[in-house]
Amino acid sequence: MSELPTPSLPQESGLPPLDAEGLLKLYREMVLIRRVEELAAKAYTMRKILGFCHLYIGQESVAVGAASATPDDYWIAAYREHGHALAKGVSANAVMAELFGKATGTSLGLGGSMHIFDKDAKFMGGYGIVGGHVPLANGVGWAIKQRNEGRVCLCYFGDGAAHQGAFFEALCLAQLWKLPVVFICENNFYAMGTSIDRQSHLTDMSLRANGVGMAREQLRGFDVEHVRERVGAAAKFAREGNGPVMLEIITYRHRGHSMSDPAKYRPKGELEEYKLNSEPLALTKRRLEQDFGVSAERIAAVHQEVEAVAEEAWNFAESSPDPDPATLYDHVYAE
Amino acid sequence: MSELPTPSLPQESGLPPLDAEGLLKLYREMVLIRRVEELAAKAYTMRKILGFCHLYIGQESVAVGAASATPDDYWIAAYREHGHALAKGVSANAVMAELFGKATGTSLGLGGSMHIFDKDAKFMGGYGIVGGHVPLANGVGWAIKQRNEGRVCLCYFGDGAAHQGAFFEALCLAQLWKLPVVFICENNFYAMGTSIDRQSHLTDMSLRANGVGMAREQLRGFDVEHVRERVGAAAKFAREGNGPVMLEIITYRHRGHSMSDPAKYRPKGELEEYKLNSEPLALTKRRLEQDFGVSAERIAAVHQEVEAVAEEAWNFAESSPDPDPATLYDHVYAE
Amino acid sequence: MALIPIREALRAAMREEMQRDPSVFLMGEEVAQYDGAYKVSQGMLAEFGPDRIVDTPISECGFAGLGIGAAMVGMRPIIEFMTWNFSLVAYDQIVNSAAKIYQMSGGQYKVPIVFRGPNGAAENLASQHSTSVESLYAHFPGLKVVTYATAYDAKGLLKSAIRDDSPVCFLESEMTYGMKGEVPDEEYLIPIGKADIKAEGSDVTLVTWGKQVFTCQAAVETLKSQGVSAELLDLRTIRPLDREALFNSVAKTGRCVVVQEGYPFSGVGAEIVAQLQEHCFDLLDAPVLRITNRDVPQPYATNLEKLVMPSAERVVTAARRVLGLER
Amino acid sequence: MALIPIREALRAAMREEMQRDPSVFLMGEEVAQYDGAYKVSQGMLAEFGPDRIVDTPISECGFAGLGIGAAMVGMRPIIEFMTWNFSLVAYDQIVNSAAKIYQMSGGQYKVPIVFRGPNGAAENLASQHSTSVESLYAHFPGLKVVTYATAYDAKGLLKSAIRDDSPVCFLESEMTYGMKGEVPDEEYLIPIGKADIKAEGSDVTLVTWGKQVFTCQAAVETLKSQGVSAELLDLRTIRPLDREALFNSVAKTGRCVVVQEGYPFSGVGAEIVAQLQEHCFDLLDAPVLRITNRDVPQPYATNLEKLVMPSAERVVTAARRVLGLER
Ligand SMILES: Cc1ncc(C[n+]2csc(CCOP(=O)(O)OP(=O)(O)O)c2C)c(N)n1
Ligand SMILES: Cc1ncc(C[n+]2csc(CCOP(=O)(O)OP(=O)(O)O)c2C)c(N)n1
Ligand SMILES: [Mg+2]
Ligand SMILES: [Mg+2]
Repeated sequence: MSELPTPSLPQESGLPPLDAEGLLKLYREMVLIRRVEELAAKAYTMRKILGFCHLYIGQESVAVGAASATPDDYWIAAYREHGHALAKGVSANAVMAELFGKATGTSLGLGGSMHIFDKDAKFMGGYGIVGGHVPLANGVGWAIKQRNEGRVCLCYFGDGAAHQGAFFEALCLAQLWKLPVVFICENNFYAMGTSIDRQSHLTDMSLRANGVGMAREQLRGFDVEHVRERVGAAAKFAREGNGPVMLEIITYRHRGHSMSDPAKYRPKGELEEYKLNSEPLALTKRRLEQDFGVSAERIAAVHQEVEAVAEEAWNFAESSPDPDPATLYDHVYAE
Repeated sequence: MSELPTPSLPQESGLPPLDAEGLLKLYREMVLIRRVEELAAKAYTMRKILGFCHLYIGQESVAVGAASATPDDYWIAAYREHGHALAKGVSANAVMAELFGKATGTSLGLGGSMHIFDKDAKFMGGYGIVGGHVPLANGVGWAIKQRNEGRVCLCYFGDGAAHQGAFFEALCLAQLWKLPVVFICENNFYAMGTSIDRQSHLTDMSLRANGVGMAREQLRGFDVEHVRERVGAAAKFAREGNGPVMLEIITYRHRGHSMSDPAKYRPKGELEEYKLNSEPLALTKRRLEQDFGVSAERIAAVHQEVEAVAEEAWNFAESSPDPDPATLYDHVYAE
Repeated sequence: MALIPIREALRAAMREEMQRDPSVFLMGEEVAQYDGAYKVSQGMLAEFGPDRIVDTPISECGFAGLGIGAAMVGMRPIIEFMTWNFSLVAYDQIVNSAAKIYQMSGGQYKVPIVFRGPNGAAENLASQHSTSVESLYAHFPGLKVVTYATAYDAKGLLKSAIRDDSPVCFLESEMTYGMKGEVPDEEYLIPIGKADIKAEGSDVTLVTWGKQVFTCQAAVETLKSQGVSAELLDLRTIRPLDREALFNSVAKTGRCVVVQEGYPFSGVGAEIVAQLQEHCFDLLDAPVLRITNRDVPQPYATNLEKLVMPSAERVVTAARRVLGLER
Repeated sequence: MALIPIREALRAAMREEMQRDPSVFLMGEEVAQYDGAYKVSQGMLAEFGPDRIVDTPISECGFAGLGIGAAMVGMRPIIEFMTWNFSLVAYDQIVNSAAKIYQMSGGQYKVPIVFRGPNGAAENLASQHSTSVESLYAHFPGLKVVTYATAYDAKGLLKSAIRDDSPVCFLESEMTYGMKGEVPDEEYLIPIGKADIKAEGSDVTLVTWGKQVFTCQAAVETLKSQGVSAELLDLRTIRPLDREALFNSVAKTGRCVVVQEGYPFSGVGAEIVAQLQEHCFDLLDAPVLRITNRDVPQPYATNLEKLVMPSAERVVTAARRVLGLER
């Protein structure tokens, strides 16, 4: 009955460092998420998008950094998942069309903002019950292990979700069976209007891992290269059969919880401070310019190209047909 | 976002040490539990007791030691709770009658072995869904705190239960709100046929507390005085407003999981080893005789008195009436 | 009489009961500092303080269970689920503990608790956020299930629920929190277990509850314009069912449509039809029809969602069918 | 043909499917080293090894969810609940994830999973261990709910469930695991969604499923001795319901008793009555009666438990009532 030593993550991911082109590509992806979501916010106010719509703005570096470390791995996420889907390579057209509730959407207009799925991209959703999808990640890990796929499953959730029983049971099982799953708690300091210190005695959610003996790490998530490196290290650890990892990635959402939340619960100046010093796009832009000598024109060109993609997504969504009422019963049971 | 130091328990409970009479009283209670359950086992084979019947034999020192440290506190337990009920002062007659399904039982014959309740004894049940009762303990703690009762709630469950989401959520809330709850995991090494190392990566369930920053301790539970002392210390800590405590008390069940389990999964010699070296009744008897100079006659007299109580319980149960069918609908809704 | 939105009627009920009885407290996600996800508890933190208006982490199973334990020792918790969809992670606590403790303790421990929050679909929230849970709870003896359509009923019923010594599942609706209704200035209670005739009629009975009362009110108007006199029976309490009111109305009209939000299969609508056909068999001139959600998970797209939900048109058609005016 | 107990028929189904398809695996509490709490999986660990016959901790929510995730990426998990009572802590996983993923992913992700285990009351297990869950799952479009009475049906249906591309809740019974029945030596499947006439008759239809088939068989015998010819329709599948078989039988007899274990309110019995009265209104000569558990949490004491459960006597009385032979 003695305490087992908690395994620790490798110092290095083994991923080759990014060159200017590599980082520029990640920058482009972050800008794409930003712009698609800004358009989504606009469409929401125009009632082209309805229901809940949870924006990822401010957190882009997390999904984009992680995606560049796990291009062929499985991902599963909660309802704030537009960014994850786009980072994982889901087409902006299909994402926007889903938000618009169109037949051309990723989920044929059946799922909406919270339920984006793309099998080809190994993007497994998009779930609305807080914590409810976390156990599913173990199933993917189980299949990977049985089939010797050499992949991992990344499972994203929020700080709030780290209070759900489903999350805990998933940690226990993953550690017992050494499943290749990387649990990523994106701690953006709030679960709706409840700040992390009001929900939790401990405020570093990666410490949950201590209750089950899992490898863990807390990291700041504003620097996309750093996220890439540490998620890469976690994925390497899990991929090599050492078992699961619990990461907490510190991040910040610039918008309210959903489109209907004015986010008045923030202390004065908090948002401004994050926008000033921890804005992922600005940080990467500065790095590109200052450390890699990328020209302002190059960067402007990226913005321009992304703008076209985002606008094309809007147009695609707008001009796509509604789902055909005749299909109402088509996706209840698989044949 | 720095890790808070985990609080630690007081070195001493502050309870006065037991004298010979005090320890003899605890011995009597352990013997009573033992004999009542041995009779229950016999009644089960005679089909006077039906359904599930989970015996506590071998674990008596845990409930009895704890009871002597928390006489006026609330207790809540799982389905292996005959011993807890008796230790908490529930009458053997009413316990046995409940097992026999009689109208004079603690729960009027409606609950049976798994659902023994006694409001006067502050014994709050008796629950059948593994882990399901753990959140309830926080409610008791909440009420204690709001009403400044100066009490604590002791919540018992098994090693298996420490894998349930309900348990985890309860730990989180108790620690967040510093509720006066002592969570007691009785680790008897098995959840049905599954040994602790096959259910869990960590095998000390008190380590779960590390995931939420709760005070914790693991202790061996075969020595009733030691249990009294450490549960006393935990109760003192919680009572004084320092928040909840998670204890793991190592113990061992001599019988199968329930009456229908032959317990073939034990390694050869394991049970015999525990019976030889970690048998709570034998340990206390030796201590009484060797350290307190209690005579063999005194001890025999205890056994004799207990025998009469246990037999009276059987007779009481046997001669009591079945529940009246006219009462079938009486306890569905409270008026 | 004041004309107030339903959210204020609910709040008034909680405030009055909390002023009256110090053992009542409100607990749930965002109920305190955020004033409630749907502002039902606005201002209550300021009035009652953080010991009685309690924000929780996202631990429905944990805080539902906490409420149950507190109720057992004499508190009277009101547990808010942000929506009832999220109660399903706490399902075992409600159906296996709250519902059964009074019985399995042989009547020793009462569980006077109210679980409340919005139920059913709002709009475009897709499949995981649109469940109507009434049948999932009303199935269990030991639980009461109460709902309302108007501000008046909301207040009077919630007060009764808080005073009830048994666990009550109290079902609200996001869609109608802002709807205004007259509420008396004096205190009043509405007994649990009593249905209410929201419109008298003689040709056909429409049985419903919750926000579908409004769907049916629209249908009553349309039917009236077509010369059909429909009676609208608002059950208000799902369990215990007011069988007397139900049977009396159907005895009068001989025809009935049950309008139920949510999935049809083993829904509350099915129970009502089963009871009607057993107890009013000879009084029924036509089969009782059910209008429910179409039998699919809720789709996100508006056009499909509209198709799925009960509508006044569907109710009118069903009423005309049971009257033999249409097939 | 071999005469084997139901637990062996179930085991044979799982073994054959596991031999046939390497993506099938069995996971649950005590299924491997202990050979299953009720010995259904006896010997399977030795045959298939610990990667395919997997013991779990007591984490129903965790391993039900694991199964769902594995099914999404092409495995075919069989998740055993030691009993269905314990599935209620995993309820959200089943009704909000398993049931809805195929739809909410726009048909991209199938969830070919079987959840199985004993359902309903055994004996003297009291209120928390005696729940019949069929209506709680059949309520949800996206789930199939299958059960059986005989060894033959058990095997054929479980094989179909394992091959089904949708999530199936497969309901067994502790009480009948030891009951023997004839099972063909050759492989066979029984389609999901097809009821079976277990006894032909002309005066009254008894509709039931699961172990209540045996209660009804006893009732059929008693009725026969009283000159009443009862037809016994075993639904086998609760969802999708075999409405054709149901309506045909009632069309023939004009009278019906539905026998359902578990609580009455919004039970599957209610759904069947509702469908019958809608679709067979003119064919029914008497109201359809339901025989269910009495509407109370299951009591422990034997005399009360007997009073609560459906019995052949109660079924006979109900049949005689619908036939006008008794009131
Ligand atoms: C079980 C459950 N409870 C409550 C909700 C309502 N809800 C949706 S999101 C949310 C906050 C979640 O916060 P967090 O996990 O930190 O994620 P974030 O929104 O910050 O990304 C809540 C309470 C829900 N969807 N599911
Ligand atoms: C949620 C749930 N799952 C499964 C069961 C079946 N079951 C009853 S007791 C038990 C083992 C519990 O072991 P543990 O918690 O260690 O307690 P012990 O029996 O050793 O006292 C199991 C699996 C149950 N009652 N509830
Ligand atoms: Mg958050
Ligand atoms: Mg144990």
